[in-house]
Amino acid sequence: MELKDRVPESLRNNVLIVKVDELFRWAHANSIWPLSSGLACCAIEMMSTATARFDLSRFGYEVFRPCPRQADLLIVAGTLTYKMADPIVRLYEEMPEPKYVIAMGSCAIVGGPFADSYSVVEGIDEVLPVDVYIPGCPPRPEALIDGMLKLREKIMHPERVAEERAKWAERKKEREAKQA
Amino acid sequence: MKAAAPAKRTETYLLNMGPQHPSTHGVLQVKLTLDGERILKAEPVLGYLHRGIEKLMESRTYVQCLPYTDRLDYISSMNNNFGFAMAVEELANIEVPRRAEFIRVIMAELNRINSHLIGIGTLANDLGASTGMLYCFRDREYILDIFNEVCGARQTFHYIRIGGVSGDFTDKARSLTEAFLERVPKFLAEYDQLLTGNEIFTRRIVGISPMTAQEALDLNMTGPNLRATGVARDLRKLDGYSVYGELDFAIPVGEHGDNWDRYQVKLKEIAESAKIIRQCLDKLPEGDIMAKVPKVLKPPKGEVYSRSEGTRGELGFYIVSDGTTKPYRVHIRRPSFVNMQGLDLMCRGMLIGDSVSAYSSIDPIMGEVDC
Amino acid sequence: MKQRYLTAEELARIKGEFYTVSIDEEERPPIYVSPEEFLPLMKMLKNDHTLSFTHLSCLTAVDWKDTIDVVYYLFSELLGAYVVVKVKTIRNHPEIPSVTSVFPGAEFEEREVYDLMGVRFTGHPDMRRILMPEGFKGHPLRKDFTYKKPAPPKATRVGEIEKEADL
Amino acid sequence: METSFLSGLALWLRGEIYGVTGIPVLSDLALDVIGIALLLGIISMAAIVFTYAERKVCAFMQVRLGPNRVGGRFGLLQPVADMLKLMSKEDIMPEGADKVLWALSPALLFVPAALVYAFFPFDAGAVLADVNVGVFLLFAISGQAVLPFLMGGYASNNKYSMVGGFRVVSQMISYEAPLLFSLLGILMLTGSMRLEDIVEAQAGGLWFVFLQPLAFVIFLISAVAETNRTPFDLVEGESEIIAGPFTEYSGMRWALFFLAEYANLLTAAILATTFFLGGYLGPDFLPGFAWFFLKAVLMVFLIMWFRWTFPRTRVDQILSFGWKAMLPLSILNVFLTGVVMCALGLV
Repeated sequence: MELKDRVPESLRNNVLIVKVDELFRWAHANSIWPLSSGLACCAIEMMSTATARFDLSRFGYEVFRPCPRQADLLIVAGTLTYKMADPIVRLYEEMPEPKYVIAMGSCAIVGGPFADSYSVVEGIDEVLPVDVYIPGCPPRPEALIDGMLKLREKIMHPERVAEERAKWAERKKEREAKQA
Repeated sequence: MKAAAPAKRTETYLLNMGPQHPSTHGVLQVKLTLDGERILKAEPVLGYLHRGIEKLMESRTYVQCLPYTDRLDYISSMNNNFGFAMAVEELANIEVPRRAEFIRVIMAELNRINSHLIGIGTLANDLGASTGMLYCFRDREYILDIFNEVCGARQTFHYIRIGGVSGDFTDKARSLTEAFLERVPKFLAEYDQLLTGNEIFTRRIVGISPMTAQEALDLNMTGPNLRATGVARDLRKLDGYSVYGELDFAIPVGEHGDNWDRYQVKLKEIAESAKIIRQCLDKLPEGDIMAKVPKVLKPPKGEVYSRSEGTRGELGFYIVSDGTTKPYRVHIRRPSFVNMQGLDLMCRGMLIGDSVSAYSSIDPIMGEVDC
Repeated sequence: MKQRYLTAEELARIKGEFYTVSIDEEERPPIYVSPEEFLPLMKMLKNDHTLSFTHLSCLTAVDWKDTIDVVYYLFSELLGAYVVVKVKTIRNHPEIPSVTSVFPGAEFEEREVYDLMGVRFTGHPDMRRILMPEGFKGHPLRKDFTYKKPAPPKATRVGEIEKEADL
Repeated sequence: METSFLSGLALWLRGEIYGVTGIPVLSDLALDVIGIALLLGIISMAAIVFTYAERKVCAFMQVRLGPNRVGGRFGLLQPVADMLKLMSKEDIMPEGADKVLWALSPALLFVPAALVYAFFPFDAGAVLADVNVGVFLLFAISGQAVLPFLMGGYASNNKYSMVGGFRVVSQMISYEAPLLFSLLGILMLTGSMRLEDIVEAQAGGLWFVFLQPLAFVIFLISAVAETNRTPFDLVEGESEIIAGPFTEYSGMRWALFFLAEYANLLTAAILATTFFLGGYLGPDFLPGFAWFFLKAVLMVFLIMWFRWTFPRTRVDQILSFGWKAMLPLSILNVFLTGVVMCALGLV
């Protein structure tokens, strides 16, 4: 929820309000505190990302909070099973807005090599709204850093996401027109 | 130190740790019954990472099964690959070239160091010394460099294949390994300074969660957890599989089976593994790295149980073959899973603060526990 | 590497003591035993001074479509050898005595076999599912197991525009 | 009283305001308001600077780089971003919480943490509340900090918070005693409870850290325990009880706890400076308040160093250490001080 959406219509494009929104967007983008929750293999790479060689702290994202109430980002690092789906939804709902989700690794994206198993959820986007997908099995720490920077860009420039979406929709229409 | 029963009647309560808790190493859930801060009962609740690997393997060919073993105990993938490959080779009567055997042992031992470093690091982190963990992870990166050189991956290697290894142990890998071996005594000395010599650290783990040898044997525990109680059972020595029979190394054992001993056993095993790698580098013969394995692997009908010393204990693969390209049934004896039975015994009578050191000294990897 | 299994003489001795035992002649000879004599056999294997199979290496079950075999691999450091014990159970109502009174460390593995294969162990202190959630229907490792994945729970994002559904 | 830069500035300001308004009470009041604003500024600045410093020190200890992207090469704007973000986070109140106590807790924690700053002599004559029982009042006020923790822990309706609340009470009460006893020796030596007198008594380079080394060690350990930092951070022992009493707090409420924590950290450093390191005294090439802050920052660095080196102690260890080692030692220190003073004929 941005300030812009709360003020009366006439003030929406006021320069001050737009600037305040931008400031807070900048703050959100540069201070993403992840929840220290790992599910499986990718969690080890997530831990590696915070350590000396890769040093996530350069971007200010190294504050891994143990408690969802103080976290901004849920990195789903690993395979999500049906048994774990309820706890993870609860964790997500315990986080205060604005909150973001990164699907790290192929298991979190589509279920990975375990997709046809009886107990694995095929992709966490069936459960949570995902902001950034990071492919890999497991993704290298550099990939996680890149993913978090992508998230930063997404927070700072929501209009770019909208543009991108519009382009995708256009392409989809073209594709459908061609097929027809 | 177990306190006498309190004279006043107090009410017990249930504290639920996990499945998301910073010190439960993934998705372990432990239900603690507490009297104040003292633990009366600890009940592990498993299955949050149960992916049904055993069932999945039934619908994959033997070669396709191998990558799943990577994801079992995801911080000692090499050892898992090794165990599964040995089982299939025994089933299909494949003779592995000598050079490949040595490379396998080098990789398995490097991975053992890697895994123990994470074990020590998480123990330090759970006790509040996050710097200790960062140091362990820093040194771990040098091992990953070697793995990266031989197979290109950092974690799920799929390097040890059925019949050999997938890539040669190059000169660059050799020089990296030698450089790493030179680092080993240095970083061990550093941990001694930072952790072992630290009074607070020592007091937090000496005498905590003790376990007698008989208790550990009764619970079927294996690996460093068993050796910490003073039982020198190591399958590398006992079975002497692969080329371990030709190598000279000691089995470090503890005395009291407490967290301190488990920590010390891990530290000493790092040094022993370094010794093994050094010998393997010296003895490494020239030759093939892959045996002649048929493109379509069809082992004869029958069953096999093959075990090896994983980083956490006896890692066994039980495979039933019906003569087709796919295994009829695969069962994996996961050391972490069996060791988890000791958790209740280890936590009983301890404080909440000790329970986390019990978790990390038992060193479970949930991917392996839940399978 | 090849492991040693019990030799013919040693097996013959066991067969002499338990009349329901039958032994297949294989490379790794399994001892088939009836559920009634199963516990005495395990006790004897563990406590006999010349055998001393004190380590329960592997406990699992195999679904052979008509029966379910429960498989035990015991290891003796004294002999440096394995013994394989198998118990056949009826597939519709598989039930055998629990081995936890002899090997307390079998508790979790028996629970796992119950969970995934549906074999009940009588006398087990805590016979519940261990890996699958409570209330799960069926036993996944059985060969005829079919399962339709349920819809997982879904969290919704409040306060932000929902993503366009068509992307 | 000798004048210093700060007290001179205050005098000049008072004169100016008196010149404009002509009422003496008003000028005093205005000066107090300015002083309070300054102190609050110092506290919030301390929180911002120390979060940054902590991350940099931590990175330095852990062979990393630390924040270096947000706001220039040194990541100077990182804490600003954190602050703004925490301000704009959603405020969640747990359903089963005791609402009044829950909401009061962070505010009540911040009040004593900020109040004690009124007694600190930042420079000669630069004290907001110059009372002759300064030490007594200071500890009376800071002793209140126990309650909000317990309130927060109880009101959150969360077992982790509750355990954290219990821990904080037992820990802070246990270490209050050795903390005070360790200072008794100094009070005996100076014969005054006014903080500025204590500083002045250390003139000539004979700081109390040299006269009372045992007391200094006891004070430092107790102060670290009072501020709930590693190795005594059982209260929010991350790997054990998540975040202790703060587990259910989010956004700005949690930030207030954070602010109080860093205010307490600075308090501990300032107290050590005042009592043991000669406060604002130092060679003339720097003004008094500069010396004061320099010493305080050094103490803060020392405490941060502890944090990133030591593991956490256990709850029974910390209590038995407090009662069985710290307290007897601090009483012994008082006794020894008395004996020596008698022998030297100072009484």
